[in-house]
Amino acid sequence: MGGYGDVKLLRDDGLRLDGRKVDEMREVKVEAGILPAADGSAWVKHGLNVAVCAVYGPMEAHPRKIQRQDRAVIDVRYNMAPFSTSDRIRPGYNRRSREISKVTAEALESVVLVERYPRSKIRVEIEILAAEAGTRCVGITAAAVALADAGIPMRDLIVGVASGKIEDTVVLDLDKAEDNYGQADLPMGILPTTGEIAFLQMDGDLSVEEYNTCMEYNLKAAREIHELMVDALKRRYNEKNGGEA
Amino acid sequence: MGGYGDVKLLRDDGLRLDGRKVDEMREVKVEAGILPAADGSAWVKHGLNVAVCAVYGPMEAHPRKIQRQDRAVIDVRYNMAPFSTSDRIRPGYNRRSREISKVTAEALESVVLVERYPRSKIRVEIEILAAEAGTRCVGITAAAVALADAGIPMRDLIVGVASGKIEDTVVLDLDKAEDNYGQADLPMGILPTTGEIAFLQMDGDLSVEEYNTCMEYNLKAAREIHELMVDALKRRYNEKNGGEA
Amino acid sequence: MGGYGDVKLLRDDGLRLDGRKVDEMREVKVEAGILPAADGSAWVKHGLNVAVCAVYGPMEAHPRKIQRQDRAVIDVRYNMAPFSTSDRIRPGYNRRSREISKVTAEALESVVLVERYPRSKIRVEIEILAAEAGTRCVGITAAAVALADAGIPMRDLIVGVASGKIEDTVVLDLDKAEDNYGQADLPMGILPTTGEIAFLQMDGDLSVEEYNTCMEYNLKAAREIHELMVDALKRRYNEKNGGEA
Amino acid sequence: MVELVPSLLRQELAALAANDERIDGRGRWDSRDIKLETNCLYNAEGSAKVTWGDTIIYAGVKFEIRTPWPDRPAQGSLMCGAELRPVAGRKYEPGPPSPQSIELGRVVDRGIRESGCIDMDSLCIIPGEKVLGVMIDIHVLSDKGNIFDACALGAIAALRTAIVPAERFDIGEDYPLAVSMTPTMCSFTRVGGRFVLDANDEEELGGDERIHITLGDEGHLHSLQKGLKGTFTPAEFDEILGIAQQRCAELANLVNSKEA
Amino acid sequence: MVELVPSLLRQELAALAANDERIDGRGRWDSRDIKLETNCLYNAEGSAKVTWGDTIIYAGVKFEIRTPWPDRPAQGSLMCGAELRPVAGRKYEPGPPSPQSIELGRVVDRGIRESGCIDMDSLCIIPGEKVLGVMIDIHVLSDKGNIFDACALGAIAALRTAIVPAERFDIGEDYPLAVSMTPTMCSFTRVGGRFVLDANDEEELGGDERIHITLGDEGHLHSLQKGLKGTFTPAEFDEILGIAQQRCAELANLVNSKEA
Amino acid sequence: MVELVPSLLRQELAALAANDERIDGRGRWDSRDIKLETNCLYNAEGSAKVTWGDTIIYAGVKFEIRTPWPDRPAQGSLMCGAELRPVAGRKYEPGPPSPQSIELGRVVDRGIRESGCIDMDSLCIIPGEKVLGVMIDIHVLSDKGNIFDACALGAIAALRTAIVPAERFDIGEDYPLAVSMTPTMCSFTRVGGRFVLDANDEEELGGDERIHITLGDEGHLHSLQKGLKGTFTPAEFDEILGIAQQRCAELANLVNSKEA
Repeated sequence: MGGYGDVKLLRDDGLRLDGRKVDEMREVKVEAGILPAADGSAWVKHGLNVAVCAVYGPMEAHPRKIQRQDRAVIDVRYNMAPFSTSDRIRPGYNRRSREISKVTAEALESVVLVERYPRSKIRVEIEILAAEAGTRCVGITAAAVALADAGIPMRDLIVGVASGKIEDTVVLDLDKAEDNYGQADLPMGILPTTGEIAFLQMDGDLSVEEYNTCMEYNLKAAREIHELMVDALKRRYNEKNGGEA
Repeated sequence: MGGYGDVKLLRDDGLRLDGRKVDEMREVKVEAGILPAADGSAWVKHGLNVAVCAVYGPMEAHPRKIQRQDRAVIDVRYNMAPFSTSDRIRPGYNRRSREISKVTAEALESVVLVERYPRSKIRVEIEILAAEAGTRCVGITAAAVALADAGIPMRDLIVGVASGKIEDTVVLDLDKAEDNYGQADLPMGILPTTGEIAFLQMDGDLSVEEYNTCMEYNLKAAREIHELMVDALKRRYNEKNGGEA
Repeated sequence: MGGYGDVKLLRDDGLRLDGRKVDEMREVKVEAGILPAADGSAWVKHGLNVAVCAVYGPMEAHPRKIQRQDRAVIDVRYNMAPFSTSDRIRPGYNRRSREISKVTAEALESVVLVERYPRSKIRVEIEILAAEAGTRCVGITAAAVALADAGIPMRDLIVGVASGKIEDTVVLDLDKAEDNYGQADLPMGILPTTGEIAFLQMDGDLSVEEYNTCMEYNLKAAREIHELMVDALKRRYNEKNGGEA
Repeated sequence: MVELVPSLLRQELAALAANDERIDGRGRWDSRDIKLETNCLYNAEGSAKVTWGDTIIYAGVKFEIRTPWPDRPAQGSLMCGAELRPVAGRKYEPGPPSPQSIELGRVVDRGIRESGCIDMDSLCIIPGEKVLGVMIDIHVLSDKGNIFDACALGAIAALRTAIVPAERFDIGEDYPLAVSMTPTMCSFTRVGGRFVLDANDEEELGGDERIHITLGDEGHLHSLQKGLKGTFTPAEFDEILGIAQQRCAELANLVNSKEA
Repeated sequence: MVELVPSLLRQELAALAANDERIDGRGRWDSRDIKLETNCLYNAEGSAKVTWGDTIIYAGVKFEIRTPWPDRPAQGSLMCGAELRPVAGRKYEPGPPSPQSIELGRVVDRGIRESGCIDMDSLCIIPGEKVLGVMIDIHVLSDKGNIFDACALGAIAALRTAIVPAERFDIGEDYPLAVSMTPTMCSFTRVGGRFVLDANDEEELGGDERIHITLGDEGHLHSLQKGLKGTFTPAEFDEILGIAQQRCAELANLVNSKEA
Repeated sequence: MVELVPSLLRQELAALAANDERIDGRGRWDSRDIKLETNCLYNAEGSAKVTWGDTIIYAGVKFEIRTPWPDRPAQGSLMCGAELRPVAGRKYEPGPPSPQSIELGRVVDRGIRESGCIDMDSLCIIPGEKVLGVMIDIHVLSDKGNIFDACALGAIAALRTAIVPAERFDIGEDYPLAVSMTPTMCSFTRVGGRFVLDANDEEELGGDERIHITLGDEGHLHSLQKGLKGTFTPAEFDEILGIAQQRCAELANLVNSKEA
């Protein structure tokens, strides 16, 4: 977190710079099945963030040494397009994207019924086309929809959400300025049906009480986004089957 | 193409700076079989360019995943020695050399009877020791002679040639200054017996008519160089068999 | 060698800057078996140098193409920790560490009874935690002790030692200043029982006579360090077996 | 490598070609439908999404301030790169840039660069000190054939709609990048023995060599490239060059219709 | 991959957990013995060796003089990296940094950075020209479980005992680096179905997900990370967060006892 | 790995050695024929081609203007590297520099550097601002044994005939590089149990350890290196050092005969 402190992020009326309430998230749009070459795919716009996800598989895992006898491996690549950020970023993976890919894969393995596909591999390709804070969460949401679109069985859809702290106030879903100048960020991957947590990172400074408020906001937001994800999958299903929602 | 335009490349008598006519190529020398460690090899001096090519194989293709059931793969590496250019270049491949290696390999696959060697690999190592414009063409010529020297059957010898445009005039075989300050370059790999084209690149600016003139020059030059290639292979054959040309 | 010449390295009393005689080595301490995760390990402090070595194996050699039908391969990595030098060095191997790893592996293969373990691999990991001239020798000493601690049979323990030249005088075991401003360095890996040499490098300027004096010093030092190595292994053996030295 | 499918596919494509038919019913010189959207990406200074049949690519333009090369103190620079990442299709694997992606980026780059559509002198801010670098990055999201033409179209469309973020760089007010020409690419693939325009993924799998032609505003050639195993005759080239003349003009019109 | 051993081990660990026991006899919230040595490495400006059960790691601090980032002309920088080299255990292989080592370094780095224990402004020497870069390198020599906590402990201990080599840099007399807080990490692993503190290598091999919690001086959270396959409930988190509060305070005391 | 051939070859070489014979009929201390050409490469400022039996290598010298290292403001630099690319022989594979090629380059580099034949002070143009960097690149085109000696010979010959392109750098008129000594290398390989001079490729395949000795003008040692598995005795070293003294003087004479 930047945590500079001298940038004003809350207005006198208690609302945030973009007019949101403290527990209000940015607008989210979800589409399933938008990439013809993929076995499953999704597009998520969350605020100004745009993430696209393609899923390929299950397919034979090779090289053989990555195979697991009793389950599928989930091979996630989280990547930011060079033009997705204010300053262009060089193509290719960096330490940040490799870490996010690792923990995202582990979160998805927690919900995909991997034991149904021994010795196989499921490729999950998350591409961030536009970044405005919170891309790892948007990527998780897109991945969950793309996996569902590919027909991969899961215990639940994971939803990526984040809360944080600005000007000593807990707020839901930090935007770019709030992320740059805020005090803490708590991204999570939540199973909305059970409230379990499959993805967790956090940095900054939070007291235990503040953590609890973040958690509460995240859970609420996860349920809202979950509905949009289910709607998108229904639309996609009907489209494929030529029917109506 | 640099295309600066304010550098004079044609003399008042219509000849080029080095005294060549517009449809005259630089001097070319060819030798076959000059590297004892290789299965086939060649040395080509074209103007001040020097290219050496070693061919190894056919040999078992490994790793297995590069094998083709019905034919040999041709594995080409085009490389410029660090001392081959005016400013030293760092050892190792760059994007330019990788692209040239790819399209050269594809050109050679078009003439080698690859279906005779299923599951095998033919290595073609093109090393540019001195560069003075047109090295990719010189490399193709060297590769064709080295393949023949290695006894690899081919439909035809490919010849690397180029024409281009300087001061709005089409000329054969650009030298370094013409390449730096000219307006277009059209390198080709030509099968001199049939006039087919196995290698084609072009950059700069050419009208359709100019393209046709380039094509005509290239075909003429290909036939001239082809004779030198055949001569070199005959000398090599006689040398191996202790006879006379 | 730096060989600047204008730095005084010998005192008027004929002793070296740190008070050592010309044929006196720095203090050496050796411990065996200090890394619980390894099959064998050693710690060597030589002057201010600190090297740690872990040995793993013999284990199956993979990938298969590194296997040897008639013997084990010894896979050595010599690495300097980023904080081991005055100026931090970037993590990862460089040309120097790759060369040292290669010749160290070859030296160890000369004494390990590699033919006893066909198709297997023995990993030797040498980590330099603090560097004060002569680290490759300290690494060899540590590797020999760690191999013995792992129970790998050897013809002899190799000892890493070095002599060199400062102010036209041959001296044993150069320290950092002597290495920086001296005239020659002759590191060796010696089999103390037979006097054979399994590791040899040298740079700088030495006459044949000076070389012979270095050799004599090195042999003497090798025998001294050998005793410390044997003592460490005895202590380790007794410790494992609950006895006393 | 499973080469059975391509082999059967080759036979089918040859049979279709004998009747002058294509596997998806198109005529020999017909293109698939093309949809071009511009200004579609937050954070990119120029952007385009191309939906070319089932092939989807994005192109984004970014600028940077840099010091000029010593031998060209008053010129900026242009760079165009393409990423063929695993998202694009089942056959793509992670790893360093493949020869395929390098060729794709370089062929698209040459077509734009060599057309002269960007005047490098116009990118100079302070001679010898500050120039603009223009970077076009192309991202292939769904490869269902003929990504070369889709990428070239996206690149020039993103470029033609790019705004130089001068305010952010403290060099005055934002302004549209000056682009004086609309080079476009037209690619032909040998399928069933003869060249066709705009091969789809099945035609590429069961086809042979490709020829990529980039033409500028006056029908001049700016870039040529032959890819894959195979040869062609001068007569064949003459024929496809004629088709390319028409088709590139249409594509340029499509790009030009999108300008601000 | 031989997965038989982990499978049997999982069964054994589950059986032990049913009786609230652990494989090495510890209680659920017991840590192994920890030995912390500082100033143990010639050439490092700050150093620590941590012996945590049979896990051994070294951390070393180096400084460099660098030019500041243009957007932060009066701030120095902090970098923390971890190397999981083949020396650390049989399962580690040579090669570029693995995702495991990247995660380890980044989680430790965030805990220290986000606690604010280093005031970046205090690392400025001449604004816009010269600032200090602080680099903490962590070297795992023997991995027998819970390297995260050992590395975090070593990193903060090395930092808290570091001396800025100002004389060598010609910027005055050497002085101790100002470190205002002692963030420490506490990790929990699900073993036999329930979380335990400080898993050893066998518990990691036969266990599931991990949660890494870094707390600062006032028990505030500075870094969280979930690793590996598995989920947890908010109630589970509340419980381990309570344990972490106690444990981190003890670890901070251990570090603070070492200062010069 | 096919190890049958080397095994039979070893037996044959041992049988020959028992009669003090070599596989190509040479005596134990005989070298193959050597042909040295210089100034043979356009664009290189110094160059040499060495044909050593059937081994062929090229060496080229390039210069660059650079800023000196802060701690050596009045000194230029020398760099010597060798590439063992796949062109050199069937056994060489593409990829990052192998340990073999790194060792080759570094051993040749040390021999030249440590002889002091280049006075680094003489490479200074403007102290603290501009110095010359001398780069020798060696390219092995055909490896039929003993590439070390061939590369060392080519490197010093290219260096001794190099012309500093001062005009191109705008620092005056071109002038020959000052090289005050002619260090040369002599390598010995254990074949059939005893060391021989200048092993060919078969002797290397069926032989054991190598010793590389670089001697300068007065027979002083400047670089030593033992490579490959095996040990040697001090007495063996004394013998080959004597041979090297004679042989290196002959090689230095060959180089010196080529100067402008």
